[in-house]
Amino acid sequence: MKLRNQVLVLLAAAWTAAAAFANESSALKEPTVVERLADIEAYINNGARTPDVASKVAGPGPGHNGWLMTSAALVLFMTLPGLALFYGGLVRRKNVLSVLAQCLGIAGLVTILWWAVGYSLVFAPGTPVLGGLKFAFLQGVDGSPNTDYSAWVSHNVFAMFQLMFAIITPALIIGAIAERMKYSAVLLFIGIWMFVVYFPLAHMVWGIDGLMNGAWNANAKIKAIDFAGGTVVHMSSGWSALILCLIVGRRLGYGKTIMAPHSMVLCMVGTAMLWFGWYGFNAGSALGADAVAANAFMTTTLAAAIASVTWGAAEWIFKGKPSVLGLCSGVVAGLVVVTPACGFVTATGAVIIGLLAGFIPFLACVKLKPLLGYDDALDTFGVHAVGGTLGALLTGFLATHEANPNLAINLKDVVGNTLWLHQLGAIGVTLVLATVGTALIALVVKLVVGLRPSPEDETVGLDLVYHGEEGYIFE
Amino acid sequence: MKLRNQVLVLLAAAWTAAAAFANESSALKEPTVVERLADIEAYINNGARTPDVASKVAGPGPGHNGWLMTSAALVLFMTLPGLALFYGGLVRRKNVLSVLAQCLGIAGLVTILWWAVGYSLVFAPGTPVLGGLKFAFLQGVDGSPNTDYSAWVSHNVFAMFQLMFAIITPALIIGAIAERMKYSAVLLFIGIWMFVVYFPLAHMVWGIDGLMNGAWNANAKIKAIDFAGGTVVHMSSGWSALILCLIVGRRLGYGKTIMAPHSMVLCMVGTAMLWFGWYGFNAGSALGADAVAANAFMTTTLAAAIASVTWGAAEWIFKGKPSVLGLCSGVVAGLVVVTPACGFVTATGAVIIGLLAGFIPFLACVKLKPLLGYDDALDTFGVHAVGGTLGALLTGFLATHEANPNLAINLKDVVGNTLWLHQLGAIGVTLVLATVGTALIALVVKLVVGLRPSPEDETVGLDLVYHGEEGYIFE
Amino acid sequence: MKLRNQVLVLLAAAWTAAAAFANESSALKEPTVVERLADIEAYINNGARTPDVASKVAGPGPGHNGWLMTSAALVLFMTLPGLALFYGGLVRRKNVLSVLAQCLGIAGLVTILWWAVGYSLVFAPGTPVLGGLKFAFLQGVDGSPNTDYSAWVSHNVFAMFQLMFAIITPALIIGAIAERMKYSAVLLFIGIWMFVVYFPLAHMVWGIDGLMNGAWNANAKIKAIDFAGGTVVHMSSGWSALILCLIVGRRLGYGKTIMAPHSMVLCMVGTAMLWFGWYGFNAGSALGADAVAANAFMTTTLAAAIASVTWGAAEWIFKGKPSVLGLCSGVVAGLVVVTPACGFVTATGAVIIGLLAGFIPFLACVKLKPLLGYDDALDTFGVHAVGGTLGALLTGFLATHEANPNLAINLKDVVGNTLWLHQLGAIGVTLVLATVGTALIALVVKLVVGLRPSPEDETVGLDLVYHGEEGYIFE
Amino acid sequence: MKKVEAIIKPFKLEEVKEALSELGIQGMTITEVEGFGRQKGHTEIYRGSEYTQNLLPKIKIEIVLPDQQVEAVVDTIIKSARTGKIGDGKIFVLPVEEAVRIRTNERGGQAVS
Amino acid sequence: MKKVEAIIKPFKLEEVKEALSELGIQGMTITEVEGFGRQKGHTEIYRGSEYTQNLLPKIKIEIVLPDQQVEAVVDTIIKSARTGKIGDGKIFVLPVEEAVRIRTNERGGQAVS
Amino acid sequence: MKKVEAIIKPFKLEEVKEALSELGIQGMTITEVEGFGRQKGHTEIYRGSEYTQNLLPKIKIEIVLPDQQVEAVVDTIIKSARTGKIGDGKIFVLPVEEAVRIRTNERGGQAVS
Ligand SMILES: Nc1ncnc2c1ncn2[C@@H]1O[C@H](COP(=O)(O)OP(=O)(O)O)[C@@H](O)[C@H]1O
Ligand SMILES: Nc1ncnc2c1ncn2[C@@H]1O[C@H](COP(=O)(O)OP(=O)(O)O)[C@@H](O)[C@H]1O
Ligand SMILES: Nc1ncnc2c1ncn2[C@@H]1O[C@H](COP(=O)(O)OP(=O)(O)O)[C@@H](O)[C@H]1O
Repeated sequence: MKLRNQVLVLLAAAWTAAAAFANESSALKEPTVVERLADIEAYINNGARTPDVASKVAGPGPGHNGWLMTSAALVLFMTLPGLALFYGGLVRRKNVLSVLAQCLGIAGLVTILWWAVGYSLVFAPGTPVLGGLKFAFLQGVDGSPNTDYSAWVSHNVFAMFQLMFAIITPALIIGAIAERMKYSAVLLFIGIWMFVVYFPLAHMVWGIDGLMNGAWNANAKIKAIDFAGGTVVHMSSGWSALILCLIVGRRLGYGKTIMAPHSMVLCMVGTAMLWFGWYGFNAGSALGADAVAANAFMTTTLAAAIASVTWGAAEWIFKGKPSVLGLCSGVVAGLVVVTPACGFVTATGAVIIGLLAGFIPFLACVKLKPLLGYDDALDTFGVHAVGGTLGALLTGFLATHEANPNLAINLKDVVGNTLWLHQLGAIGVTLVLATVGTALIALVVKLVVGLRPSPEDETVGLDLVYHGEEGYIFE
Repeated sequence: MKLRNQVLVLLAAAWTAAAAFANESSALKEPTVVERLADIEAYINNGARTPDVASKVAGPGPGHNGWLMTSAALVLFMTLPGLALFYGGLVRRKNVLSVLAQCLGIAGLVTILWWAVGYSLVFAPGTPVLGGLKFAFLQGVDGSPNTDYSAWVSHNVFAMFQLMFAIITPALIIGAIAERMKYSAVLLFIGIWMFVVYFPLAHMVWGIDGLMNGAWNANAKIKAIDFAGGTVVHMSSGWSALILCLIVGRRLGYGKTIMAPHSMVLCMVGTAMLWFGWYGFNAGSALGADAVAANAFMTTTLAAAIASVTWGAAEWIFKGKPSVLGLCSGVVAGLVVVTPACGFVTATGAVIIGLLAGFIPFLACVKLKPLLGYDDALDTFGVHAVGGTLGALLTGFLATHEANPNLAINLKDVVGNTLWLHQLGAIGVTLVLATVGTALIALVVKLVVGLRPSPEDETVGLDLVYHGEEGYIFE
Repeated sequence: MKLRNQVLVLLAAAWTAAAAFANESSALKEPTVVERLADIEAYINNGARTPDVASKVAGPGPGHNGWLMTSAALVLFMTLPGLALFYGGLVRRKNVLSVLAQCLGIAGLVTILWWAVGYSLVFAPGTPVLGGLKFAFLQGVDGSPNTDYSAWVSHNVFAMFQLMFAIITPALIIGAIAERMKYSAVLLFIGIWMFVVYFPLAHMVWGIDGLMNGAWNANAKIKAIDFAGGTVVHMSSGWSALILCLIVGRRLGYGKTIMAPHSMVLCMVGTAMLWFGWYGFNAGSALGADAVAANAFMTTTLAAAIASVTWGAAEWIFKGKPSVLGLCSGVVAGLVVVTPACGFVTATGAVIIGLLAGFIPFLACVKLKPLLGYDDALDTFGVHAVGGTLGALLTGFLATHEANPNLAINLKDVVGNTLWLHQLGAIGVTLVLATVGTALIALVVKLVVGLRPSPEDETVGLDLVYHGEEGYIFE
Repeated sequence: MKKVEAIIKPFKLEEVKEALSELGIQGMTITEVEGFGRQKGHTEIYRGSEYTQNLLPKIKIEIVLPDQQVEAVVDTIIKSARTGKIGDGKIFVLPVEEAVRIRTNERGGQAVS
Repeated sequence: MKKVEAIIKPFKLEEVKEALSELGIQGMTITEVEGFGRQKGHTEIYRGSEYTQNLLPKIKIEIVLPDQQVEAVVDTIIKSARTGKIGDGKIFVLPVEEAVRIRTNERGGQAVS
Repeated sequence: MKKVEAIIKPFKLEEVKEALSELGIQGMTITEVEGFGRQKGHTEIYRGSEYTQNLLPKIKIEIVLPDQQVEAVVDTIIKSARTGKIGDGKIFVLPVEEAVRIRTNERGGQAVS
């Protein structure tokens, strides 16, 4: 319940004053009519605020703020329940709850880390590789925009939107080690991994003074771009997943007993929720409901659908039947590959991405994995590492000013030219950080709490052993 | 990641320039302060832009654009996973994946068609019965609004919003032939059906120069109105479903063996998702977050809830028990019938619609179907054809300027007068196009790939036969 | 389909005129440029409209309106399917549909009551304890804002948003009496309960002239605050649930036979949907996409996640294992406790709330219930009554102007001072109204239709007995 | 008394039940089982992983009846359950020493008639 | 040795199990089955389609035991499973020639005690 | 002919099946059952409520075979199903009077070979 006519004029003034104060300009001048107009127009354009005046609209802009709240909720929905169901459906019945518990536990754990220092380490100004502690405990992170990132979206909404990315990224990893890792080990691993891999990487790519933030940091050494997280989210989780599943080892009975998905229905529901939520992930990453968001919305749709058809067609051709898991895998692969590119490419670019996204990860999951014999249980590596790397590279070739005029600011000379080399640089940094970091953390965790359940516990199933519950009681 | 203060003033200018260019007026004059104000007010009102000036807000308006992105995502959610679960829950366990695969496959296939020519054939200017190819491959469909349809929503978002309608419409058809049609035949049928039935019909009803676009085409021969798809979506799919299920024939064992829904839980979840997503479908069809959308939001809610109670009550009275399937069927029927009317009728109109929507489709499903003996497996005809036709007709009687001032533009003399005759005209055209088109396509598909699995395959279930997977593995 | 350039200038004028008329000022003066600017700025600030002029933007503001439509849909999603799955997963297989039918039936029934008189009894001006009948049958509830509650949101969208609260509140009650109450008795009980408990209480707390509306009614006797429903939603339902489950009695075989949840998977999915939808519930209660909403979005996230970790940790410490049900219960408890506070407290306040929310309801469910022996089947009392009461009290201590400048309007002297005493007053009124009301209604319903099924029916399960259906047919 | 145990294909259950009813059989007990035999199972592929299911869903029917009815029942089952394809199943006959109807305490033939 | 097979109503299982435990029975095997008999099943209606389920959920209990315990076990089951209404179920007694405890290789009576 | 009924731990099924195949057994029928015995079940806690599941999931294998194969089959099952821990299960041998292959009408030993 919020509004009454008579008093809110006062409040608007209060916000203005507060914001003015926040801007640390103690004596801003009153804006003229034209400046007031320009300010409002900036809101509609999701553009820069009129400088040096006491803005009459100092708070967030409702259209952009509303869209980012919607987007943040959508990205949470991707993990809970989206990813939980996508992964949960793919494991055996006896381990379904362990997947849900891991997703829930990661959501809780990462939120606490984010509140304490995580947000600050990523988005506060600092060094090129890590942010400072200015925003620790979310101090100063309130309803006014942080114009380093967005002129019209509340700082706290931005912080929550980014939190949702910090939740889903480690949650992706658990697909690789599903059905065979201790609950305590999973949480401990992720807790350390956030500090070693995620916070630095996210700062490097998205932090205002980040090493690889080509789009917004004019001084970035590596002029790479990553619209919604090809390196930060998918490569980091996917490559970590590979190393972790190698260290943890294969599931008992791998290759001998049937380990088919216990519920393709849940898996498909999760896929659909991921697609739905991904609009928040990709179009939300425009940080406003503007034309860049609109473009991301379109490219996301095209890539997902086309990759789904491509994967299904590949199965039909090579295996004789298009499976629901294939169609679902294609959707997810398309979304993964288009993630770094979605705000930078045209519809035509998205179609190319969709085609490759449906085929290259298909090969990784269906040919490479059996060939090499690692037990990447739910194909986190095949989809997210391969897809994320592919996406980062394709962004280098397909990004264009036409799709996003912002590319003309700091990257005029790079885009359409040597951008792909910078992308390769970012790929390299990400790959090294994720794999080396994961290997070290996994060894530490192994020493401290151990990684795997006993064979008997693994046979009984993690649900009963670690959570004392069963997924379904049908009799 | 998108915004930095210093540079975006430039960008806003760039957009303006781009848009000016797009408007093909090479030398627009700078707007005065009052014109700038009027432009912004137009955004808030979702009204027409100030003509003949170089608008300072040439891009989309964030409030409307954000709502349409949300709506587009919601409409996708209706099919994936909404409809997939609603239908999937109603079939037998052995066929649940076939339904999911059909929904996924249709989403992929239709997206490709839409990208290539579908969007253009519906929404590009052309003849009264089919659009041109101006927007083929989504060329020119970018972040600026297409003012033929909406002044403040990005053209590409509009195109994606409409894509979601093009996806769910054919997906509705599969309810009638569930559990007994080849996967290849389904995809081939739908692929042709889009060209023969959907694209022309959608252009006639919604295209700017469409034959039956009474609301916006002053030259429309048939001055009919259809806010969110009573004819285009529900009648077209529902009548096609009837013909197709007659041609395909009944399921093996129909009337003898038990064909009860394998999971009423999934069915109810799907229903709830449909309801949720339908707010994007109906209120989104206002193409902005304005008062017309607000009205559609209210009428949609009232009709769905009242039809649910009505159907449940009818069951309680005539069958002794209100079932969950009955309550769910009522929700869907209410939503179907209010679809063409939602933006044109008042709360009172919505209540009347809810009552009739709960009762007439109830009779169609519960009395008519057993009487005539066709195997409309999941009642696509009973709910969507009967409901869509009812809705189109009721719109003729209940539409009023009071609910939507836009009706005063081209339809001043018709609304509240002879509108229902025009509605009958649109019903006739739709019915003929859908039934004749479907019959022809079905025969072609029968010749080319055949329609049905072998009896043995049908007995085993489509999941294993066409997709090589099982819905659930519980042991 | 909505827009054409040439004509909408006319329409904007029409809306202006209509709104002017609605404002009952027959001759408003034309606004000056500065007044027009101020009006637009008020929209962005979600502030008060420029008084006494014929506003050029008399309708709703798209950013706020879009967000409230999104929020209303999200709150519906909380009940259907969110709560239905959360509760449905926790009962035994044979009663799952009865829960779904109760949620669906309540949604339908309450919508009808709301349309007829409910909305009016809550939100029309009246006496301090009950509203008048001005808005009966939603008359006059159209697309223009009702400035008593919000300057920029359509009145009908506000009415639908509030309807969703009126639906979920009674639906919460059924958790306590799950698996053992007649369907007719549930509906009859809820029907009366809305009049006796919900409508008066909601008016007292949120009605513009309500007895306990401390934030907006300067004349409120009890200067309490309740941002999104700690008293109205959670305390009212939770305390009613306790009384009702005492009167209905325990389930047959309680304490002897296994009554474990039949699907923890559904329960977790429901939890995640509740969390997702709760953003509409809490941030939507700002009635606009402004900085207050942004703050509520952040506090909601923090409280939910931290309570989940706390509950899980408590289980790990006291029971040896963190369960999925524990993690889910923590999420819901966190959301419940932060509900009254979310728009009034800072991030630090939310963290405190999260910690207490994870621990106090844990004790209520895990220690108190077995101690006292009542059969609150799904812990409605333990989570919603205990949590809601805790939240209302904590709001008294933690609310601060810093988080919400609106608290400075009518509550300057109270907040940070004696607010907690007013909160205690509101707690007392709510508790008495809910418990006494429920006891009386339950006795009436017992006399009229009886409360419980026969032992045989209860043994067979409510799904078959009252709905003639089974939840799952897997063979 | 004997117990006739028949393992049949699931989709034949309805037909067998009907045929037995016509014969006057008023009681039987049915179990979902999985059969391992000559009939080949289906193959499922999930991305790279291939599983051949060699256990096939079957239905077990158990009927306890007086000795003289055994032959007719066996013949009826054979007729109604046969498709002629591999996997049609088996019928076994086992001796039963006593039968009791719980409701009435009736014993022997009376219990199962 | 004998095998006692009892078909009972599912909600009686707990009671029967308890009664048998009191009698000293330490092992049994339980199967969910479906029964066809005189007891009428329920009817389900899904929109226009009506299904009468004539297979009712039942529980089969199997206990292998030495001959001398048979009578007591049968009596106990009858008492604890009876409701007096149609569908209470049946008890069958079959001969068993050998029993083995897998863990210890014990045979005969020892295997099942 | 005899029927060998073995109750084993579910995760041993694959091993037992393989061992029997090697022995030349070409047919068997498998049922999911629940066992009650000395083996203790797990405890589940849902908020305040604690449930100890004393029924444990087991697998029942049924094989009908000529008398002379009984011993080998029983031995094979014992070897492949044994873990040495409580709950390994039991094997029972029952007499069978007749066996029929539905598809071919073959009787006796031929029906089950
Ligand atoms: N020796 C056996 N003991 C018990 N059940 C058997 C035996 N042999 C076959 N069965 C059952 O009969 C079913 C059919 O047997 P199969 O060899 O596939 O075909 P057919 O009956 O046509 O020879 C098997 O799936 C299994 O359930
Ligand atoms: N001849 C039979 N052989 C095997 N099982 C039987 C037989 N007759 C009845 N049953 C089982 O006993 C159950 C109860 O039988 P029913 O005729 O319904 O009631 P009652 O046992 O009271 O006579 C049936 O559902 C079925 O499972
Ligand atoms: N007397 C019996 N009759 C039938 N089944 C039995 C009997 N005793 C045990 N069983 C079955 O054997 C399983 C294992 O028995 P249990 O006493 O737990 O261990 P063990 O076989 O090692 O002695 C039980 O779960 C039950 O299914």
